[in-house]
Amino acid sequence: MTVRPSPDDVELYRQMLRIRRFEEKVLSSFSSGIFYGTTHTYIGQEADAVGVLACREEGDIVVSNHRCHGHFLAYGGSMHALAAELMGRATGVTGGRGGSQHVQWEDFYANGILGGTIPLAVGMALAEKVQHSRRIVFAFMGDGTLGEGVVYESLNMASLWSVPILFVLENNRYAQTTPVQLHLAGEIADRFEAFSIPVAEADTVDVIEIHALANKSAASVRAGEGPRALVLHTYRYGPHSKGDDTRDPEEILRYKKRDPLPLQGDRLDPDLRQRVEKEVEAEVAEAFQRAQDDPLADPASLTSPLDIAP
Amino acid sequence: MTVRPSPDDVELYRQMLRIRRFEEKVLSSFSSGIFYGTTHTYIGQEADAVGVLACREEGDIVVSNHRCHGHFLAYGGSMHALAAELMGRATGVTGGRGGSQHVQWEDFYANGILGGTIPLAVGMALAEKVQHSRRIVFAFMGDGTLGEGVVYESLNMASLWSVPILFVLENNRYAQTTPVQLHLAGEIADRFEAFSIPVAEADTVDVIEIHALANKSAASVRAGEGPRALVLHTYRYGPHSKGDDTRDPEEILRYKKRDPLPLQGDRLDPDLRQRVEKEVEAEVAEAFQRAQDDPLADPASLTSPLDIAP
Amino acid sequence: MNVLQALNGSLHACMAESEQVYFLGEDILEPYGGAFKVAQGLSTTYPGRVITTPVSEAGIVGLGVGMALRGLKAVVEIMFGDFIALAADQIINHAAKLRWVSGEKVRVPLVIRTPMGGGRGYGPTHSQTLEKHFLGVPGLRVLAVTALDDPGGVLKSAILEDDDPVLFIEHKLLYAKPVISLVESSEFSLQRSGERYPVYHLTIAGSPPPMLTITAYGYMAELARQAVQRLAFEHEIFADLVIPTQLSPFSLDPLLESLAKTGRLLTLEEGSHTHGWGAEVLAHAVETHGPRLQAKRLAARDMPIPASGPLEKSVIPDVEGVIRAAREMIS
Amino acid sequence: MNVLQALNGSLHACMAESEQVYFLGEDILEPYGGAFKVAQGLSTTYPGRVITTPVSEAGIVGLGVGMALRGLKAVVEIMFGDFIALAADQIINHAAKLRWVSGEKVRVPLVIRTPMGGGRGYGPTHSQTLEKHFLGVPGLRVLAVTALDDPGGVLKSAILEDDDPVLFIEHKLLYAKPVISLVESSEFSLQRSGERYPVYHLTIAGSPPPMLTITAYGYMAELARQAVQRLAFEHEIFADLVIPTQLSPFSLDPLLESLAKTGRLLTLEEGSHTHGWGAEVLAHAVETHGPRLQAKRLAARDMPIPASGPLEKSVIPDVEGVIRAAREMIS
Ligand SMILES: Cc1ncc(C[n+]2csc(CCOP(=O)(O)OP(=O)(O)O)c2C)c(N)n1
Ligand SMILES: Cc1ncc(C[n+]2csc(CCOP(=O)(O)OP(=O)(O)O)c2C)c(N)n1
Ligand SMILES: [Mg+2]
Ligand SMILES: [Mg+2]
Repeated sequence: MTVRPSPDDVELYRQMLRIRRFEEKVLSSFSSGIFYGTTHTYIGQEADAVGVLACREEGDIVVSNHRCHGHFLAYGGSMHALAAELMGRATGVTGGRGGSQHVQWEDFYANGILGGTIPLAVGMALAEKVQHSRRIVFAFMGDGTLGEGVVYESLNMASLWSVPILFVLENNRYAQTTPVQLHLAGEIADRFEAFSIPVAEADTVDVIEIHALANKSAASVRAGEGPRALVLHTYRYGPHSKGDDTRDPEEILRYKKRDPLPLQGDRLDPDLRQRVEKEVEAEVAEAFQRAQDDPLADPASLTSPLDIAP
Repeated sequence: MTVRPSPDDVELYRQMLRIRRFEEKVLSSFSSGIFYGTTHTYIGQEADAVGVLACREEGDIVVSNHRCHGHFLAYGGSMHALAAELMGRATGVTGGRGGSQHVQWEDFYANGILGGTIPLAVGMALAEKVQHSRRIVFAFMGDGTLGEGVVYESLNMASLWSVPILFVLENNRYAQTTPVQLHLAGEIADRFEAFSIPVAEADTVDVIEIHALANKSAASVRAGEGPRALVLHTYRYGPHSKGDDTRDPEEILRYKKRDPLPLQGDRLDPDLRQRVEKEVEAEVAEAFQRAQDDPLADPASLTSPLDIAP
Repeated sequence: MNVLQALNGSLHACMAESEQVYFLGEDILEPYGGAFKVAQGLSTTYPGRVITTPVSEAGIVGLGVGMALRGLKAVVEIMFGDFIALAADQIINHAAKLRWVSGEKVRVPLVIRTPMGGGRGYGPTHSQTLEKHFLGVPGLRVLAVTALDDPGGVLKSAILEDDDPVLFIEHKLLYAKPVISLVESSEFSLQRSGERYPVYHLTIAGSPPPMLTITAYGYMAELARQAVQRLAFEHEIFADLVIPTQLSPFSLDPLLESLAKTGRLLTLEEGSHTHGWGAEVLAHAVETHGPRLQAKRLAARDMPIPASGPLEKSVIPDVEGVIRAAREMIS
Repeated sequence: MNVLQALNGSLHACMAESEQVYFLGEDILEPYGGAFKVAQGLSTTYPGRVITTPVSEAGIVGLGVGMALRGLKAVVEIMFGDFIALAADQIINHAAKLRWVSGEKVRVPLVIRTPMGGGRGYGPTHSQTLEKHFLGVPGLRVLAVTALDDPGGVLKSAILEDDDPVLFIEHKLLYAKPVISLVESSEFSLQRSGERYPVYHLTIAGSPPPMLTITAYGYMAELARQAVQRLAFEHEIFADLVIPTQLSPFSLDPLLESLAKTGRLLTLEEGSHTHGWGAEVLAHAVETHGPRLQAKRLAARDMPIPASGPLEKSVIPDVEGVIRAAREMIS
């Protein structure tokens, strides 16, 4: 894994577009039956993952959740391996074991139990701290995940022991179908500040703005100043998973007007932008095609989860 | 159960003294082997239970924890039944099933799992709200209990649904042997305010002050204004349970100088005070003697926890 | 009518019949009606008594316990059975203990409904069959619904007639299955025991004496039923099928009656093999039936449930496996 | 040396041997050293690697998983086994799954130590034997230490040599028991199997062929040992006693060897009876030993553990009960 150079406008756009096109392809292909299980797409939230993870340095750890495709691609994960995982292929990220929500590769960890990953993330940060590695942890979670008690147990310990972790709270205003005002009392930032964790907050889809904010927070974390939280107010354009979108179509349209993709795309030279778009489209097409040509996962590949009598 | 009249100085003193003498007797009798299990005494914290529960009206609910003797006595529970419970007698509050930490009587519920009672308390408050009973719930917990995640899940729902509950946080500065600064990041009041629950806070052992504060909070709760929290900074004089006290003896002495008992006792007419003290001593002696004379719980009294094939 | 409609109808009926019934869960409001749609229509018909909650499994079970303690009948939906572990303390140390510890002074009429099971490629944290870890909790009743007879009636009994806490297991693949009434089929006969939560006894109509006793619950009872039919018609192996509705407390007398005839026992479950439901069935059978018992368990392999179709299929038991095992036992 | 000293010594040895070992738990700092003192002396000797935590059972298990994922060997103490249900999701859906779900790319060398059991009047939430609910979790190893042989060595293996998550069960009443070495007794002979987590096989020295196979683990193995001695000397009933260290994954070959000789099986456990450990033992025995097995389980009654002494005693199995059951089986 290599460290990505300080991101330029093109790179930021390309990364967001990779996610966008990948997820669009996932959604549009679902009905064709090539996938197993379900999916939670990241369309609309691309600036979060890309802006934040552009601060990543070599060896940094990313902890993700059910909505992990965007985080994974921004982390540098293979688009082909992700497509193959969704299709249950032997070449998938976990060889077809984990599927869409359980992607583990290098220092990237995702899991489908909301909030359950947060103590793990704090434990990883503590491990890196005591081993003086200079690595930091980026832990993503959604607004709905603030319902889970173990998150607060984790915030308390992260703060008490001043571990190097940046909590990235993506408030897309919904937990599945439940609007944030029906599931969350008070202000999101207060949930972190109650544990003496400083918060930076933004209601924006501008990847450059998000990156700048994340950079500052990540720098504090890396400097050993303890945990930080980044509260990013955003929106998802797609349904929660594949089907059913119960949100007001007008609301969706309103948020679509502040789409992170054109916002950043418009900053590029039009020719360059077109080239990037072509390249990304080709990358996505190839990733899906290769994945579909790969063999299905073989039951013979399954191992026992533990040695019975070691 | 009768509603206690608006408390006068004597009554407040008497209630605190009942707890004090009861708990002293428990601690001093332990080595004689008359009890089963262990105990967590309330000595030093009496003004909390007595000051707060003096606001109780008929039918109000009290949810307590491992350190429940003081809450139970202030609630109006029988001293004899409590002594008998500790001694495993058939006449104990739960007939010897629950023991010291699991006292259930009328609308009083205690349990030994820290924090586990808090969602129950919120559920009870919600039930009372939807049934328009005007009853409110008093839920006691310690500083250490703020470590448990389910507490935050409960605060969130209590606030979202505006249920009639008063959280009483007794910060005795320790969770078992762990000083609060080693187990709790940030300020206690912020833990409630992060969920938009207004907090009243006091660092006092003056039962009158506590009662006044609790009265105000309880009145808001009863008026349907939603949950409130009362953060009471206090201190326990005895060990966490029976043995081992790892705290600095000087610190204990320092806090003993602001003992809630003499503070209130000095407000009474000396003769009256002496009479109350004699009465309470007699009450405690009689409760223990009666309990000791009662028969041990009989295994034949044990029922199956469920009908197997109803 | 399929099982989903039966359960949904039952919830409607319960809420109509008793104002004490409250329904809590994640994403249960209209027009969504819960991730598997079992709550469809409830929130519009009973707006004050259907409460959509934050993502707080322990908390909502605990709230349900508290509501149940104070005169309501609480029904809590846990979106996926895989999340029930988050509420384990609330179930084991609160819901199940309160009646007994209080010395029978309080009751906890709480129903926790949750869908278990795989077969849809949802992967390791959305496909499990975790009820085995909640069997044998003193004070907790565990029920598993099937497509047989009256699934809605079982739910209704649990909600309206049972004053003890119930963990009510549904299976994702059962929702779409049509309900099979007691009298409907000419191919088999189905008998029901008299308890509130019945044990069913299925035999092939007009068959010779049974050679084998199969027992299964929930969705696996469906597979077992198919296997019993194919065993009879394709292999001339005649099996009794015994299907409990109540898994815990353990109560399975009709099984012993059948075993007395067959002496051969095959259990089938979707939970992982070791320390599963079948273990208690076999143990109970060997203790009470006595010597000369031939017995075998079929269950999921002892590993997590993979997401990829071919992998998942290889981990979870299927009809072919039941037939194979039965044939081996008879030969 | 008693079991407490053995375990404490083992923790000291592990922390001395490997700088990767970190110890987390509630109230574990000096001079307290944990509620049962198993951590005594650790925090002063290894101040940077002994971390006292908030009261957050799920959180600290999760932190342990995270630390284990990143190159450390995490040991987490849960103060009372009764609180383990709070960490059930972390154990089942995270610790136990990560290695397998990652496709064998990560390992989770985590040990969760916790004391279970009654006998001290602590009441319904501080006296339970809850490990039965964690048996059969794919990917989780459950060990139970006894007073036999080398309890400290078992803990050391779990911490230093095992790269998979271990739930390590201690029993409150075991702490004060002296460790019994393999060669110490003239009254019985004790053999150890070759696995890392051994199965012990105890027989009365110089006795006739065994008539009965008893199996038990943890503190109950102590009671069983006493029963075996009294059965021999007072009743001329000779029993093999088989004591596993590893409860899950299930692995108990020496039991089958003994059963081949005796055909009679008696299991003993402190967890509540139904769906307990003994169920798997009986099921496994009937499946592999085949017909002609006489078997019975002894366990706690299916109810919570009461606080009052006489009540508690009537719920938990004792030596007399084992002797009675054995005599009934033989007669
Ligand atoms: C413990 C747990 N409870 C419930 C779910 C089901 N579920 C999956 S996503 C989701 C909503 C999550 O909302 P949020 O955290 O805001 O993330 P978003 O989906 O909006 O990205 C729910 C309830 C789950 N996966 N895990
Ligand atoms: C879930 C749970 N974890 C741990 C314990 C053990 N324990 C009993 S009391 C206590 C400290 C509680 O501290 P606090 O909440 O401040 O109450 P205090 O004892 O100070 O009144 C602990 C850790 C418990 N009873 N329940
Ligand atoms: Mg969201
Ligand atoms: Mg305290």
